[in-house]
Amino acid sequence: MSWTAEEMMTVAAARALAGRGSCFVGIGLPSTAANLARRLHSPDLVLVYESGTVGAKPRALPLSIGDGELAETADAVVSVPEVFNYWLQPGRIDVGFLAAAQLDRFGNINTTVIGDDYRRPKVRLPGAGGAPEIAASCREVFILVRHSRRAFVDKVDFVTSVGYGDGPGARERLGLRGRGPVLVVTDLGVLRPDPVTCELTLTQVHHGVDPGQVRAATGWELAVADPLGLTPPPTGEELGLLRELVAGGEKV
Amino acid sequence: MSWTAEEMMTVAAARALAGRGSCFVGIGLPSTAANLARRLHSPDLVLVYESGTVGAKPRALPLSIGDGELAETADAVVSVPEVFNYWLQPGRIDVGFLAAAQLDRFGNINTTVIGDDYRRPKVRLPGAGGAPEIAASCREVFILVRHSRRAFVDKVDFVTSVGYGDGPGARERLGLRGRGPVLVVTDLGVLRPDPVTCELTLTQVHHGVDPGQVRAATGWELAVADPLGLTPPPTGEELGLLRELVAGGEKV
Amino acid sequence: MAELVGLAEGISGLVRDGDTVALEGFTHLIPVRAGHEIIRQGRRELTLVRMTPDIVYDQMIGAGCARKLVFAWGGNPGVGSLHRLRDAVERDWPAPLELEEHSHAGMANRYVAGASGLPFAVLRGYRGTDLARHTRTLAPITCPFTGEVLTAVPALRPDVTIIHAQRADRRGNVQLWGITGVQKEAVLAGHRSLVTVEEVVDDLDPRPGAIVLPSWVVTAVAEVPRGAHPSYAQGYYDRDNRFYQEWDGISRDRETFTEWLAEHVLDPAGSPR
Amino acid sequence: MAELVGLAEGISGLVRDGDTVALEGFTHLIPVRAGHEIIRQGRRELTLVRMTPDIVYDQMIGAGCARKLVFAWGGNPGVGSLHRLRDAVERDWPAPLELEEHSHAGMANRYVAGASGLPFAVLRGYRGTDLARHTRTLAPITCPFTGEVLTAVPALRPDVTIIHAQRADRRGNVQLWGITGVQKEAVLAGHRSLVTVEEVVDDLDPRPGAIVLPSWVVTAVAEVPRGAHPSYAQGYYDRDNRFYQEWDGISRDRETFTEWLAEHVLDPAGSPR
Repeated sequence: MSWTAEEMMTVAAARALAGRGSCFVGIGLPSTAANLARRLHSPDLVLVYESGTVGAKPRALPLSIGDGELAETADAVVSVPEVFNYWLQPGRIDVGFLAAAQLDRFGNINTTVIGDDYRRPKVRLPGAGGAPEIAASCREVFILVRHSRRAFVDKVDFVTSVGYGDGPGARERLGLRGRGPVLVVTDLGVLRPDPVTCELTLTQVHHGVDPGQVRAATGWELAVADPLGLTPPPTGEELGLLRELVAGGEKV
Repeated sequence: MSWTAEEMMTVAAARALAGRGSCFVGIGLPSTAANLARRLHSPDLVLVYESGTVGAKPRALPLSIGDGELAETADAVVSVPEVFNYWLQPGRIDVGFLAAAQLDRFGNINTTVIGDDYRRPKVRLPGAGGAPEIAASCREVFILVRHSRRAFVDKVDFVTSVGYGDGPGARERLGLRGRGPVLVVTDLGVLRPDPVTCELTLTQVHHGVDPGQVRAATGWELAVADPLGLTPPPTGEELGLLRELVAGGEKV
Repeated sequence: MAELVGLAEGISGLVRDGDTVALEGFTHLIPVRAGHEIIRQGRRELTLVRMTPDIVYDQMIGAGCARKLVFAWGGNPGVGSLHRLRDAVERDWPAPLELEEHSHAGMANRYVAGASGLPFAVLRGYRGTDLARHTRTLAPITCPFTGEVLTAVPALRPDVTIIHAQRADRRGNVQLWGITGVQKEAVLAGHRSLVTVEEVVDDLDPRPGAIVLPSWVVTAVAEVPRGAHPSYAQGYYDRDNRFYQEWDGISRDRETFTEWLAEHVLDPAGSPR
Repeated sequence: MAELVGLAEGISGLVRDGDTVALEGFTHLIPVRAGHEIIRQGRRELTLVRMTPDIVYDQMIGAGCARKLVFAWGGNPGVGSLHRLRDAVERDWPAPLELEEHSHAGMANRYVAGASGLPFAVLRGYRGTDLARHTRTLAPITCPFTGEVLTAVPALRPDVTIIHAQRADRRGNVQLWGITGVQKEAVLAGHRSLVTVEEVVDDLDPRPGAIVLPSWVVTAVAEVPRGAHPSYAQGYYDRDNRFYQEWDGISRDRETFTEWLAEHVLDPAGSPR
């Protein structure tokens, strides 16, 4: 049986949701992983989308964070101000799922601009959206990003969403109440913050990946945990459900 | 044809709503007057009750500000925070209708305590409810209160809702954006603020009332406008519709 | 996930002496039966929070449950005074009652701040009133952009919020419709919450004007038919206006009140009112 | 009371050069046709406000309507970049575009403040981000009760807010359901408002999850069937995901975009997209 690196990444992210009660979901891989988790091991996982759909149970993967399917299957549909003020901000939600164009060693995220000059960027990215407050207020943050030196940089060009800022104590100083990014899942492995330095450390490589590959794809001197964990390959059930989801899902 | 002083008072208040678009309504006489106005001359008058019923069209007089009838006939039912924040506070509503236990010469209202000691009052009244913000934010305020020296006092024991404060310029200094109490309707006549001094002045007596009676029932040296207006007696239509309303209204 | 419990179990599990307890419901869906159970269980020293204390708070205050009242309007709607509340404030019977007094807009925004995980809310209110002189939980706040001075009120975070709703499903999702008042904010602001419902059903079919409180933000749900009487539950029963009028007489003097309480609340064999 | 108007009349009556204009609709019910009419009427120097600028704002920016953009997320959802937005920011084509950049939570609260008649709103946000360095419409604010430092954002008060809804009645009362986003706040925050609707009906029968904007808070209503395409109108038509993908190709270079605009927006005989 074979699988793509993206499938491995999505499965690893879905596994990490086991035991979590609620998840603030962005579109794309996070949404795929969260919906896979609901089908695999967490049927009661509460999916909250920033469009205001609380407890959505999409029968097919939504293509946008505001698909009608999300509203039709949600426990409650609330206004956008309400979903941010009453649901996200108080820290009710266990896991916030974020993507990143750039990610630094302290888990700070850039989705705003590439280049030094904010006013005249090399590349203008979409911007913050809901990410800064998701990163600030969810109890924990998972980040999903493909591994490359372009993405994993020593210092992000723009801090859109705060991870551990400039290191230990930064979140407390800033009054950020969530724990911050406890997990980064990539197509090569899994990084976790060092408990002392808060620096993202390679704690796990996916089946068939060499740690050297990961270090080579990282823009800073990546620390590697010893012993280094190994992600078990996707099971047939995981791959089957994932492919079913991506193919359009079990329409009910 | 005969009528009670209270009927005259209610009819006079209903007449004053002619040409107004929306009204924030308290229960009791204000609600009776506002519903009478809808039947007499202002079928499109928007009634807003603090229970969150916007555009209520009760077929019978509600006995509380939160009757089911109000929700069932409203254009929109919103939460209590929303009715105060989105609907009252921005000054969208033309007329706020208030009652008072005590009223002073500057139209300041007391519905909190009778007596000098707030902590140990002679009489503990219900309190503020929605009145302070109605008095602050509606474009204009109408006050309905029966005339007596107990109610019309030189200085209220407690300022629950601000009229003209200590006189000219007070509302502006306090940042109150509505015009304040432009009309006080009693069972004897109508008082309006003097354009210069802001002091409530008798501008109109109801049919059959002598100005001396009104001065005798007022706890300060009541100024009387010259010429003094006269409230025309209730018409047969006005009395008929009012009595129908009070008797239980035209149930549809 | 909310637990389905009996009323007595729900109150004994969630409400402790000295707690700050909010029973909300704006004219509609007032959790009266839950208040009676608090009286029966003899809770004491409670800080009672409610925008509009009416009959059920008059009963709880008269029964001696309360040390303090946080409120905006305390009366018998359409009838007059709350005699037990007045007796406590004016004559310390059965015990002195400390008051923390606000306006409706202020109370509503304090719940909003609590539900939003903010320490305070901002509104246009209180300026020029004597509330600003007597209520410590108010402060001026200046807009950093315009310099305008407004009023800040601190968040309300009750230890327990109790509301009544029309329905819940077996998983503990709660649905209410009609006038929904400040109940969502009150539940989300509370550290714990109990929802009494007219009925527990298999499925909450969508209703116009209905809001749903998902099971995972509710601590416990108890099925208590007619749990809001003498207030009303839209779609189930109307407001018992007669009882609101009768209450004026019952509550006027201490003896008739005490007898009423003994017969209708304390006596398990008594007919609930 | 809202006036029932034609789309062209509604836009010409309400939108002027230099106005601050908000077109809202969170994925669902995006007022695309109204944006096209603004392009057709050649409005210029607009400050465009929107939480999530997507295809219709890409078109308005590429067509030269905008001087400034106030936003939180500008992209083609599920597809990628907005090439016209990027061309304006990165290469000043067709004109330089000033950015005022916020987060979703910040934008939503700015509309809430506008709808509430407050000069600012308070939230937990922005702290530690570079937005706080580049966006002037942010300020720290200290809780007068706890001393905690939070972030204040100024109210948004657009000159005109434009939304799309499923239905209105002949008196101009507007009803929308499904994902209703920030539309109520945006309309209540605006000095003027235009609502395009799928259909005008005799009566707005109650719908689960529906909100109603009463006629007296809306300036004008225009019947514009499929007015939200390529986004969707729940109960009327689905999202045209293919067009979102096609837009990536159409918008990539200036020529194909200009041709598309001429054919589908500017040419009255052209087929609307």
